[in-house]
Amino acid sequence: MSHVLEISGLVKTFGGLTATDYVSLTVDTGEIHALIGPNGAGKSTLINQICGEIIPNAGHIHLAGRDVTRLPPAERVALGLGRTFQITSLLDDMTVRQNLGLAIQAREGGNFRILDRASRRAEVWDEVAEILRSGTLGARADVRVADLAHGEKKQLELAMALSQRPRLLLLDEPMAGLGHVESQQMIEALQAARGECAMLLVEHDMEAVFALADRISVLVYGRVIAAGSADDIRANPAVREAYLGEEDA
Amino acid sequence: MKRLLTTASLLAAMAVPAFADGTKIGVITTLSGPAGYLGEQIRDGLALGLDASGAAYELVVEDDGRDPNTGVQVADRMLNEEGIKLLTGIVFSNVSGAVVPEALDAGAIYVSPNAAPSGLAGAKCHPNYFVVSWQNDSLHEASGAAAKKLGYTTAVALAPNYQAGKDAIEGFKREFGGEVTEIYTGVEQSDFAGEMAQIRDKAPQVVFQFHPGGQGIAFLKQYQQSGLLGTIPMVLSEPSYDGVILKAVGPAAVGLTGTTHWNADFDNEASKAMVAAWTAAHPDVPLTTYAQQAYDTGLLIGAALQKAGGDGDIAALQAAIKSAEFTSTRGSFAFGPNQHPVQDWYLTAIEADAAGNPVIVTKEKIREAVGDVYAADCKM
Amino acid sequence: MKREHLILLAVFLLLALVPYAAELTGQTSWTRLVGQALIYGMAAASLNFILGYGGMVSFGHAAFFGIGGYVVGILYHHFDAGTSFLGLIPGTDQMLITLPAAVIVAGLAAALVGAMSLRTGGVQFIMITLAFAQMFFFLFISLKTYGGEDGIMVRRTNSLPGLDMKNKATLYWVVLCFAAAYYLFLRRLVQSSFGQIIAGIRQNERRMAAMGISTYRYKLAAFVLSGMGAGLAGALMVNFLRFASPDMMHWSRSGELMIMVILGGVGTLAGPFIGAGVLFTLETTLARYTEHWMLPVGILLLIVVLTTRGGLMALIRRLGGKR
Amino acid sequence: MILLFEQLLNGLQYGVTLFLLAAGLTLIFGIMGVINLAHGALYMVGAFAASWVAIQTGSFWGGLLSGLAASAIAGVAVELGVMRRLYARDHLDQVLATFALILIFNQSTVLIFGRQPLFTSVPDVFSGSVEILPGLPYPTYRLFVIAVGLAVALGLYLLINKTRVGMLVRAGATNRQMVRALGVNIQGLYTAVFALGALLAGLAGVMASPIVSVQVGMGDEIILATFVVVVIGGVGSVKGAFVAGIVLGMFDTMLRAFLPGLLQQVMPGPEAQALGVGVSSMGIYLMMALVLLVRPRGLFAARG
Repeated sequence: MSHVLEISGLVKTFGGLTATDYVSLTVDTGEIHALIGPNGAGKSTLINQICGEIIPNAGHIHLAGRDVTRLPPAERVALGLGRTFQITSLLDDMTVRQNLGLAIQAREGGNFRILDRASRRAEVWDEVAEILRSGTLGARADVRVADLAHGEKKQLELAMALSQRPRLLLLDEPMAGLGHVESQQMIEALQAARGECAMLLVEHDMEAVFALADRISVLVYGRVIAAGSADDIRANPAVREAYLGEEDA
Repeated sequence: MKRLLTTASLLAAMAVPAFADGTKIGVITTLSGPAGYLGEQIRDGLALGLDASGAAYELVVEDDGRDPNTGVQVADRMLNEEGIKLLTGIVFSNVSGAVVPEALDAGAIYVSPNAAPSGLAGAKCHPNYFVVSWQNDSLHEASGAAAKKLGYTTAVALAPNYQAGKDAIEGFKREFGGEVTEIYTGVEQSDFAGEMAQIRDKAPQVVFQFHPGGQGIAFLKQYQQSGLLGTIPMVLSEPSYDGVILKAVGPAAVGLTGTTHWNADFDNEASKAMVAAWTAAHPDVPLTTYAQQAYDTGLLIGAALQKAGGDGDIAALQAAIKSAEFTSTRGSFAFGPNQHPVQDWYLTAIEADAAGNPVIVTKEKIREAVGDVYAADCKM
Repeated sequence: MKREHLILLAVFLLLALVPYAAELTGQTSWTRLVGQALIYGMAAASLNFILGYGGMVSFGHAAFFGIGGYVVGILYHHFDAGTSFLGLIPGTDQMLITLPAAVIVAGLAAALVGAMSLRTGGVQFIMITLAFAQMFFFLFISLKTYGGEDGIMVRRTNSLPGLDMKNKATLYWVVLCFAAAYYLFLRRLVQSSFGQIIAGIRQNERRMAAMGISTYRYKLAAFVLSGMGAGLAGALMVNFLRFASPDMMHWSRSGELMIMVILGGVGTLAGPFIGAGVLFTLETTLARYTEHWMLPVGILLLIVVLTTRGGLMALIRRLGGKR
Repeated sequence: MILLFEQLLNGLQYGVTLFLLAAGLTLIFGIMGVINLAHGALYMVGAFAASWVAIQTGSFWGGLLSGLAASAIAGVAVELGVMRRLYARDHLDQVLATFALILIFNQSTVLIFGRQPLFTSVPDVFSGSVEILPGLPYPTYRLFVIAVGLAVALGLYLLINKTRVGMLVRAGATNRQMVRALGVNIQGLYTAVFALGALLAGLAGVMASPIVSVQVGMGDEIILATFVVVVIGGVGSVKGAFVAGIVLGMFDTMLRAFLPGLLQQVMPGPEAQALGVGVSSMGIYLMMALVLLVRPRGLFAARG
């Protein structure tokens, strides 16, 4: 089994603060790898380095076998990297349909055409219609994103990320702010997408993590202190201490 | 004579009933922004000059905002809608560069009371284009001649870093002949402390500077504050020490040397009449050379209108203006081959009056009947 | 859609009739006024493409306007003098050559400015575009060969085969056709694949990057396209005025273009043209009645900002009852 | 050597003037998020009011007080009448509104004072010059301007770092929401900051009035350089405005003074002069472009 993502010896410091401290981890094809850890453990910093929004001080990131450590974000996407954001990040003034359309248009390319009509690109809109038919967003297709409920935005964001057909999907707290029912829907959606791509899941919701993850890595103060299956992690004393210590403080 | 003129204007008035209350003259000038006072001087001087000529006229005044676009827009309306055949008033070369061709192509006449870009003085001269003021270069040549005549051999020359500034220093150098250190200043610079330090460092025998309007005020104030005034003499061309600048600078200006084509103390009837008329009409506003040029323009236009009987016959009006049959406030005046002035230049000193305020006193004539270097290129 | 086409056609026909109407009423200067407003409208619309659709607030757009104009001026200067630019490129007065040349040169300048400026964003972008425009301004002010601050005269409007460009109405119609074509081009552009990506970048650049869009390249392309539009407008303006001067690229001109866009309606197709028309007409008409025209213009602008949201286009829409 | 020192002083004096203007602008920008193009108009108001009163009464100090009062009042009027309605709006609306204000201020000044530039002389105490180094007399008034500028810088430092209002101002520049959350009278704070900014701009205008020509539009010329200072210093940072103002003032003065001479070493005189001045006019813009390419948010960005 090959690694979709391979991180080795990654270091990132901000001033005196070490946010990422020699982190190494891998995500395999088809795998859901969860990354957990208390607040301030450096999870978002790590995600942003994988995406290319932050450039590490040392170490390497390989995506599908290629060294992408210093590539700009867009080129990583071209190599098969998709992501969702901790705080949903969509095109608020456009409708659900337009958001999906733009995502597929971005994937399809040909976007330096200045005299075509984006609204007539069949390859784009057929697929949008298909996504809307199959998902739960169909009824809300022509609503402005700004007017969507929080859970709907999360769903749309996932749909847009999946429509990119990524090899690896980075999910930055997809459950954040969701109610119980919505969380269940999100877990189902992610389960359904399991076959399509590998995922690196950053999440606080342990129920979701244990339901979804094949492997779990625990990040504390920028360091991976434990990695393994769900059961391994549950039993790991260092993890318990880190979490309990956090709760005491 | 006077009755004849009146009859002529009466005839003109009858010939063109639409203009029963006088020939319309379009005045496009800069009235807004920092340079607005220049346009004011020109507008008011022009009106007084026309009044003095006794011609029947009507001024149509509009602001160009120092913007060529606006200037052309105004010119178009005056020429094509209001049927105006005679334009004047522009202060700045960049506006006249756009407006003058517009007027000429419409078959109208333009008489400049101030701006005289070199581009229109040489090969591109035109029978319907007249300049009453002066060509830029001759202005500064006079200062060079003055500095030479006063026996100086080393000078520092300062001017803003645009074309007119470069022309100024070129003109000064042409007649001065001594050793000149050139310093160019910023186009919108208002603090010259750095230049003052450089002047002190160079310690020349004389300083020549060309900074019209607000820049000139700032320069002179700072020259005094830096203690250079009274240490190193300064020679100025007329735009750098007009009455408004002197009023603003106050006693700090006393002791400077200037060159000019006209001064308020000129001993001729026309000039005295103008000074009297101005003082009566605008007691609080100094009379500058801008107003004087406009006054002369008014006299010239007025005389020509009377001779040609209005603007019904443009060719006749053109010929009347070309003949320049008017009594200029500057004494001798004639048009050169490119219809720019051929005139005398004077050395003046700025002295203190009884109250300690600066007055410009004419000293001597330093150049006689000079035209400009571009006239040779004009084939009309 | 149908209704929009009808309105566009009607507006075009009305504008085409302006020279006749001007002749009939004796208000002949309206031809020039409307022509100049159309050209400013083009320049403002080109700015609006990056500002309104792309979210890039350029405060140096007049630089490209001026550069386009100077290309026409400089080519005419060499044509007139029988010399050549840098001893290499001969001058010309053929509009079919000068306009494309102006567009290309303005595009190159925009590529240069954009490549550097687009590394920043927000107010820093505003200031750095202004800085580059100021550099161009100071450059042209010190070019003695081309008139320095006095500017450069273009004694005759460029020629187009088969047309009498000396005729003011003809020149006006040529300008109108360019303005109409440019409007249609922009209308198409914002609906194109490229236009959609640009709109996406304005709303959420980070999201677009996460979808694999190299936002810098798209923004640069938009900046260049916009600069080319401004160059075209500048070239037309010099043909219309028969004069090019550094005033064209003064920072206040950039500000004026921005004001036209905001006044008309940011991110609308017709807004910049309406803004240009209204501002220009207001200035010239008020200037006929008072030397202090700046005061009423200022007060009117202030009222528009305070009472409308989204400029005159928003007002028109509200009156039209569309929203 | 003496020349160099004198030019440094000149640069310092230009620098503190820029600082006075930039300090208010950067605070207004940082705290209210408003791009105030009309800041230069407040500089003009200060200069005109001071000059006019000085001419009428013959007292520079009376002029100083009236200039400060007039600009502060104008600032408060602008805040209450216009800006308050625009905080929630787009930056572009603020640009249009403040542009309109420039037109209104300029033309009103013409209506009130006419088009003739005004003149005030240096107060008697500061007329003449002091020999600060052997062979280097320096105008006393300019030394006074430098002293005032530095004193204001110190005062602002104390105000911002040692007082409760200053704490709010600092907090506002970094995080607007937080100040709101603290339950502070935001409206009052905004008006106060705007008045302070206007006061500083007015002070700059008053200090400049005996040196430069007091005329309509004088504010429009200096506002560009002020924006450059704000951006180089980092939006919202008074410290940045101080450092950038001084550095820019020195840099500009040094370029103008010495670049043409340096160029003359390598090329013929007149061309060197023209090129030198051309480049020094562009100097501050070049510097801004360079700074922004290296630090896109300026030297001391207040916001993260």
